[in-house]
Amino acid sequence: TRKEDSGSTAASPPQKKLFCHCHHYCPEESKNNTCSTDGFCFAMVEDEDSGGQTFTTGCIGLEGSDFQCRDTPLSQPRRLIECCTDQDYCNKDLHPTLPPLIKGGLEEGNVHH
Amino acid sequence: TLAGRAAGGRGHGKKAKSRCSRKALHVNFKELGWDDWIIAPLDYEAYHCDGVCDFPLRSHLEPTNHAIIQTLMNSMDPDATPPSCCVPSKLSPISILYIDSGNNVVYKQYEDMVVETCGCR
Amino acid sequence: TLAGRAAGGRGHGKKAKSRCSRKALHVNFKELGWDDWIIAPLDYEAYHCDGVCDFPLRSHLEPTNHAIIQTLMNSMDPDATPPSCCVPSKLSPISILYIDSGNNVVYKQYEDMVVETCGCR
Repeated sequence: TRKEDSGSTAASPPQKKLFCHCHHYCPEESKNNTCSTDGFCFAMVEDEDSGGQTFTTGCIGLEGSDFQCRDTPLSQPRRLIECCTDQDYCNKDLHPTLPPLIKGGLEEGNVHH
Repeated sequence: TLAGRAAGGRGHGKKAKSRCSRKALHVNFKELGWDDWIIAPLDYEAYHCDGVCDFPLRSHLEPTNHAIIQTLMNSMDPDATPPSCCVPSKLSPISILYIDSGNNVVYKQYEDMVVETCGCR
Repeated sequence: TLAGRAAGGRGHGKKAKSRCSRKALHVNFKELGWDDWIIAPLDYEAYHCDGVCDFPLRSHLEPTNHAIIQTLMNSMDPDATPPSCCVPSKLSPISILYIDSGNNVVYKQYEDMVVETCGCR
């Protein structure tokens, strides 16, 4: 799902730099878990091979955000990404969730932040 | 690691996977056997780019639309489509003092010798 | 293949190794699950770049000085330095007719969607 659509007539993201929260993979020169972009902040939850889930946040550029923020529902393993652009660090308020995988009747589902 | 470089999409051991970033690459012209024509410098830090390009491609990797589409195709079927590749996105020159074939001492700027930033393409 | 892509320097079976070149990559927006917002085209040929970048890097691959140095370092010690990577060197746009979040029909040119040429970087 998408908090904000980046299509050319929808509310186009501000030209000024947007600051976002990032963890798990930030640019080398970033400080205090902060990145900046001309596009969107994102938060994503993704199934792990081990059965748990990983939660990541960061910055997506404007170029290609139509595709990345829509993602594909057919990725392996499952994941869910949400993008936002309404204010700096808006991805701190994004909490995408994936229903736990039911494996042989036992629910799996611890999320790694 | 090679696995890290080739893994893309869904590698094992998510933790082990290092993402696309600039890594060290110390070039020693003497070890390359070029100290017979290069006077200075005899070595320099060139860096190189390595690591996986997985979804979503972050803004600092400045991905093209094609790299994004390829990454999405890879995450649907890693065997059918390779991931996009971590390569230099910005390079800078160095100047080298050397002896040319006419035995002249020459000081020349060589473009694109040092990696400044890496990206997924 | 992954091995073909990851092998650098002196792989086995020189014959099996395919060198850096443009390969097919047919993108089907319906398969990506995007036929709910993309009207046309519903598929297109994006191509992709794959294959090894080994010494010497031919002129049509337009290698940078860094790619040449990295290739030489890789041929000296493949485990210490990965080869340069086969990536798009020239791309072209396509135009897409789609419905945006405001339910408007939009016709937009997306840059860098189709690989024209590949190179080693």
